[in-house]
Amino acid sequence: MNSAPTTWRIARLVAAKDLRVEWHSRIATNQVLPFAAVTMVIFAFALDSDAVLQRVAPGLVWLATLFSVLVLVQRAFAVEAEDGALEATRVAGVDPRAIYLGKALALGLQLFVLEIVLLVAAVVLYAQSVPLEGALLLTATLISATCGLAAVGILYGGLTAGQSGRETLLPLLTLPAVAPVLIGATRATEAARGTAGAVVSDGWPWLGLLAVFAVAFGVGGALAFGPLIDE
Amino acid sequence: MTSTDSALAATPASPDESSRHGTGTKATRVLGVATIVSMGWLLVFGLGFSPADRDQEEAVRILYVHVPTIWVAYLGFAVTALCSGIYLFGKKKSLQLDRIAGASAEIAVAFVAVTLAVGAMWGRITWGVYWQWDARLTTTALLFVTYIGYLAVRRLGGSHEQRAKRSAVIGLIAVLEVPLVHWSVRLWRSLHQEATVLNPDDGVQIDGLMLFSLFVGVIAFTLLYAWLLLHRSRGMWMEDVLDDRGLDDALAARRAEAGGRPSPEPAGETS
Amino acid sequence: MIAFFDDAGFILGSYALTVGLVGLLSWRYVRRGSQLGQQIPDDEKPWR
Amino acid sequence: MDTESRSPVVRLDDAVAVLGGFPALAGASIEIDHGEILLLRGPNGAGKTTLLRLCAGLVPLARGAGEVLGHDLSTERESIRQRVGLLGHHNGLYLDLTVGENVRFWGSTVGADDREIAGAIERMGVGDRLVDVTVRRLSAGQRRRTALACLVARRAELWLLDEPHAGLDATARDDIDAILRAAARAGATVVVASHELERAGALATRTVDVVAGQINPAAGEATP
Repeated sequence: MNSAPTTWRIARLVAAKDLRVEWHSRIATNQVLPFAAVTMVIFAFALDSDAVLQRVAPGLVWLATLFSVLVLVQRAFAVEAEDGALEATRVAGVDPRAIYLGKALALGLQLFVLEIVLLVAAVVLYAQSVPLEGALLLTATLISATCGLAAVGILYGGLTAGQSGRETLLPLLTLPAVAPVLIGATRATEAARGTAGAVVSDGWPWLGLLAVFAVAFGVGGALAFGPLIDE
Repeated sequence: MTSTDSALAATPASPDESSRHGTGTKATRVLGVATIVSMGWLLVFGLGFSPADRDQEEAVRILYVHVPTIWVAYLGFAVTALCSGIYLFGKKKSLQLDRIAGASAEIAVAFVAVTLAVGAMWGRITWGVYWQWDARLTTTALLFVTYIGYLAVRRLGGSHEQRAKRSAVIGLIAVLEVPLVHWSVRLWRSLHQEATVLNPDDGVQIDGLMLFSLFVGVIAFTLLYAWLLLHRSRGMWMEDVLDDRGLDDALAARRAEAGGRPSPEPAGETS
Repeated sequence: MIAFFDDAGFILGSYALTVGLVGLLSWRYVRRGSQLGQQIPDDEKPWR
Repeated sequence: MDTESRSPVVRLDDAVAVLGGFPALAGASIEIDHGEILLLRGPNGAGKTTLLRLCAGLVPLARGAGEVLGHDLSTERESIRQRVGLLGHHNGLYLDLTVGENVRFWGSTVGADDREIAGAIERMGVGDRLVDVTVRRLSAGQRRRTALACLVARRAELWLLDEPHAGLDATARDDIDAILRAAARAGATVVVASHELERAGALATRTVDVVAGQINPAAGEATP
């Protein structure tokens, strides 16, 4: 008999499983990605001014990301609920921390791809450009903001999974929690691309906030996930 | 004051009505009378004796209710966090801790709502607008929504133990969340001035009578918080008991249902 | 002068709002308490 | 190990379990020994499913006491779960993954190696052309066999099966019976809840009735 696998190994298995589900089903690719893109177009209708759009483009990118997080989290747990798999992982005694980390990792990777697409959309639709010296800040912002969003999303997604009213409870819990990510990521992105006279050095304190947020919620979420999904 | 009065009047025992009492006791009645007396003092001092401020003029009177309500709200959230922590990490899993945490959060949410509304009035006079995207205001608004979420999680259902564990975890996550939110909005809106009334070294002269009025307000609202907490946590205890009693009845019905059936070997029964 | 009355309205309004909302909450708690209390004998209540 | 093998695998004493306010189990008492194949029979809504879920450590014990595999049901549910396998109305599969991916995922979470996983797939007869088909395209019987392969790969000591024969054709039922007998011979304890009394009755070493959330020994059998 082999020894039980480590938490980290199970987390990788869970993440690989989630990505494989997406590979077979293509729900995120064929539905969530177009949804996010349409959101970007709709913002342009609402704001109706090239100058305003240019000014607020970083915020719109992150707002569209935030909406997509809610949809992707619902999807991540719909996959588990469809045939009672989340319950089966509980019966199997799989370490909940591993499930949490694995699902957050898979969500984070999907979000990362989505954010890249949204940034490209912003470049095309809102006439954005990123100077070379901002590229490092932008990349670091993308990574840490994504980790924070995934950490919060999976935590509350697991809590609301299978509950009545989950569609409304998830945003109620998630949106105030990720407000710091929205503020931080938007300001850092503005700094990276020099919106409204911002310079790259303005962005580093925000990056610090995003990193602390991601670590705090990553650790807190891993510890809290087990008690939250248990009956 | 009249509505609080009538509420208190309902509490004392009325022997002709029924022998079964509500959540009131001698302690809550003493607390309630003390609350009403101090609230009366607050009205007299806040609206009457205390002078107008040099800068804020009459608007400063709003702060005698505004500051105590937000103090009580933060006190309530702190109690919720404390009880959640003790419940999760303590040896003895007492549901009473969970009920106090829930009652405290409920009261605190109500007080944040009052604070935000009253604050908007104060802002309208002092700033000319109801709302400013200032760090403390924004944090308070997000805190409000966060704890509305906490109360929603409490209503998710399941056993009492499940509710207690789940809401204790969410209660502690909220504690993790609030400093992060505050940090982010502070960074975002670092332009705004610090608390003027509570910071005497800002050069703002605080009249002794003004400070006293504020003090009376804090006392009055803290007493009110204690009174509300006693009533609400006792109410929650009764809700839980009635819930358990409903289960007892259902259990008895279910067992009777089995007894009604012709069962060939009743020796295996254990009821 | 008008500004003063405007301010007075807000000041008195804020006191009225606070007292009103707090009173409403207190009234609801006490009423709920007595409703629930009707259904449970006194000797079971730990605070009596 | 010695004391554990002598003590019953499952011991419930007046166990109550609540499902959304309703006492689905209203004081169930039973002892199940090693290597038994126990049949639970009873009408719909009698509490069979909840009894299985309680033994799996999924549903909390509201009243009463219980032990599964030597672990207390009210305090050590985590330890129980790792050693039992539950096949409920749901199969616990990922419908968008293939048979092979499902079994591999469930097997590797408990540290089974490739050989064990391949063996489990082979034993359940979902190998060959089925292994690369997504579960969504499988028939009910094939899904059930895949789920059983996951249980085998997970090396459960106590198998809890809820209506394992439902919706299956005759061959699939025979297969499931053979799998369960083999599991019991290999030292596992099997609890089956079923409507199909003839079939399950032939399989079982003991039968009990579940009535209104309680357990009666079946007619014609000795009281344990």
